[in-house]
Amino acid sequence: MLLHILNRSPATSLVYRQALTAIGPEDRLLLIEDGVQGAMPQLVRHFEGLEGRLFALREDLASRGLEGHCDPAVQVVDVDGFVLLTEEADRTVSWY
Amino acid sequence: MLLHILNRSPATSLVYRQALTAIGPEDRLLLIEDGVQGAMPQLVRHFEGLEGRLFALREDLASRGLEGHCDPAVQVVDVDGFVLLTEEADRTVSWY
Amino acid sequence: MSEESTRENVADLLVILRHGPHGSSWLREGLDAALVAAAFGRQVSLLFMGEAVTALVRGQQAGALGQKGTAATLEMLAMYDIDTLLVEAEALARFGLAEQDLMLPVNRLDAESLPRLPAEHRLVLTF
Amino acid sequence: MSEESTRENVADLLVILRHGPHGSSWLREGLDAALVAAAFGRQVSLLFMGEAVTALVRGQQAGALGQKGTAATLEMLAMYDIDTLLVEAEALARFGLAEQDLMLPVNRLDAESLPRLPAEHRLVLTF
Amino acid sequence: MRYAILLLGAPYSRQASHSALRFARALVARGHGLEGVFFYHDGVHNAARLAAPPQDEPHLVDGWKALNREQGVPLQVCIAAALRRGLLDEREAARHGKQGHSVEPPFELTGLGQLVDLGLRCDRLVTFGP
Amino acid sequence: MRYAILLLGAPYSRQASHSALRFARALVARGHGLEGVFFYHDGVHNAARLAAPPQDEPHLVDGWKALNREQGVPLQVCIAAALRRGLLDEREAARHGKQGHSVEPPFELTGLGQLVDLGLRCDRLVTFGP
Repeated sequence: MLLHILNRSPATSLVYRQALTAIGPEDRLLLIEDGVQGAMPQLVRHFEGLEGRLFALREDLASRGLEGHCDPAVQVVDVDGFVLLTEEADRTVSWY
Repeated sequence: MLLHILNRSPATSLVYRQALTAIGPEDRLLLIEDGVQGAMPQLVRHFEGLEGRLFALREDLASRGLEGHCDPAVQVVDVDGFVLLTEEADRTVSWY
Repeated sequence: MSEESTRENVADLLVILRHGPHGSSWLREGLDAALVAAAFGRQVSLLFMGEAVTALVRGQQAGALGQKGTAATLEMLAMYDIDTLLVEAEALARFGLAEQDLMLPVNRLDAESLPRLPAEHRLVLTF
Repeated sequence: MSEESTRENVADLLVILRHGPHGSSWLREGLDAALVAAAFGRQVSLLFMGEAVTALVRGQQAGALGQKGTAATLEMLAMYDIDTLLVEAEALARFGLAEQDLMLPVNRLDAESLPRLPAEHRLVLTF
Repeated sequence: MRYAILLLGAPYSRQASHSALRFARALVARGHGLEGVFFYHDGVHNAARLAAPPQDEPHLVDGWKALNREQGVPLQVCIAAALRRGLLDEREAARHGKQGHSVEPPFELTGLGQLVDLGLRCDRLVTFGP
Repeated sequence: MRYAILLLGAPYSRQASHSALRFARALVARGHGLEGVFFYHDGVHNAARLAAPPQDEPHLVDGWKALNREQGVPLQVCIAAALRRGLLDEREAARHGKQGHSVEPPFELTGLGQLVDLGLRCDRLVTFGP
């Protein structure tokens, strides 16, 4: 199981599609930086099929005022949770 | 009449949509740098409705080996033609 | 501001903002250009396109390392007499943001009126 | 290489290239990482995704100011024993590129096989 | 016509600098006046005096210097964008208590007001983004 | 576990540096070893010794230095990427006949081979892109 990390918004960048192309059936996806926009209810549909494997970084949601705009399908983790996700994965792949 | 300048490929960036949103009915669009990928026959459909107002920079097509992959709907100009386009327009707007 | 008055608006500088806060310096640097122009007595319009609409979300905070963000700067716009805050209506819809989600009153601009803007300003800067 | 052998391929490093030539330094810097790893005796696979498929187009030239581009570097890959050149088939289709348009023989990878790749390498670098 | 160029991309990372320099030469060759090049955002890295690109690649910093020498084009660098990116001339280095400097003439550190002034004074401002 | 970080973004232009530094501190706090931070592409600008950010913003260059001082984390900068971007230590400045330098210890200019070695030696390499 790999951890994929995405830092771009699906609203303006198509990089999320490259990430989706490379994500295996057990892999997880963590949204960080501008990527957390993808956790918003209107945008989370771009990550269909990742139920239970989709995460977003709390600090990056909070600084953007988006904690209250986060879809319940997304699991919110802080930076310690980010480290934990990297521990649990065999390796990480970053998409930017 | 304004000249809009786009340097990103419609294959990976959605910036071209922002450009299209802002282009007026008489405005022109010049593709430069990675933007010239949009002149390829498979990608030029993203610029529908710009017939006669769509240009691509010859030097950037040539360095990428794309001169022979340019759709006939696109008018190819060299850097002197680029300057001429800026002369003819009231002002320029860059999208990147 | 009604669409009518938007149409009549003629100003020196249109600054098009297209990035959200915190992810990059684009938003800050675009706002800095607008503030400086206003401080020099120029008429400035701001257009929030795409991701930049997230810059207007209420309740923004400093970043995890203490990065300031841009919310405080946005609150200063009125002091600089920058009161033409135009927002791409389609972007608000795409992000699912309603007026009560925003920290400032804005003028929604539909896709039809947007192309008139660049032509109505002597200088257009995109950030 | 058939899909079958692609599946069995296990190597040290997967370098994912995602940018075209000339527009930025990403492609050059990604290739440099691959070449250095190969020179140090590591097994390297290259995956061309998205815009990077345009790096393989025949007939590239220097830029208008004499920028070298990356075509010459690609021609050196075999010398470095980098012979696993994988290409996202969907990207070739999106750009309308056929095999005769490309300067090197490549292995097309369909969307189904692609996710196996990162798991089959000890280290994955995206550029 | 009177032109100005706004350059927002770093050399050797994005093509923007190459495009801007090529455009600058072309418009001068066509008889236009280039009243200034303004470097902002990552474009300020074009003023890095220590840049040592490979010898078989174009030297962009020298390209801008030549444009200044031959055509008298002012090379204006946004001071706020430059300072945070480590680009200081002798005066700013002294003011910040740093030994050494990374920007030298003909590049001049200046305020954003110059960009607005340049853009409104000229007939055309062309932006090259990263 | 043994971790390595690859940082590809410039400070003050992209959030990547903030994210990487925050992640580095968190993994050290959780008891992991950070065997090195490798700076490549525009990430090399994190080593700019003259960086003078506004006083109310985090000083990222100092943040990396503190990580080195307190945890002994090596700060390795790709020499090829650095030279073309104007980031030279004293030795490289002398070798290129330039006065002054823009990189100083604990940042060390080194080859890309170090990145590959670091990535394959550690249990995890996490990339922070721009």
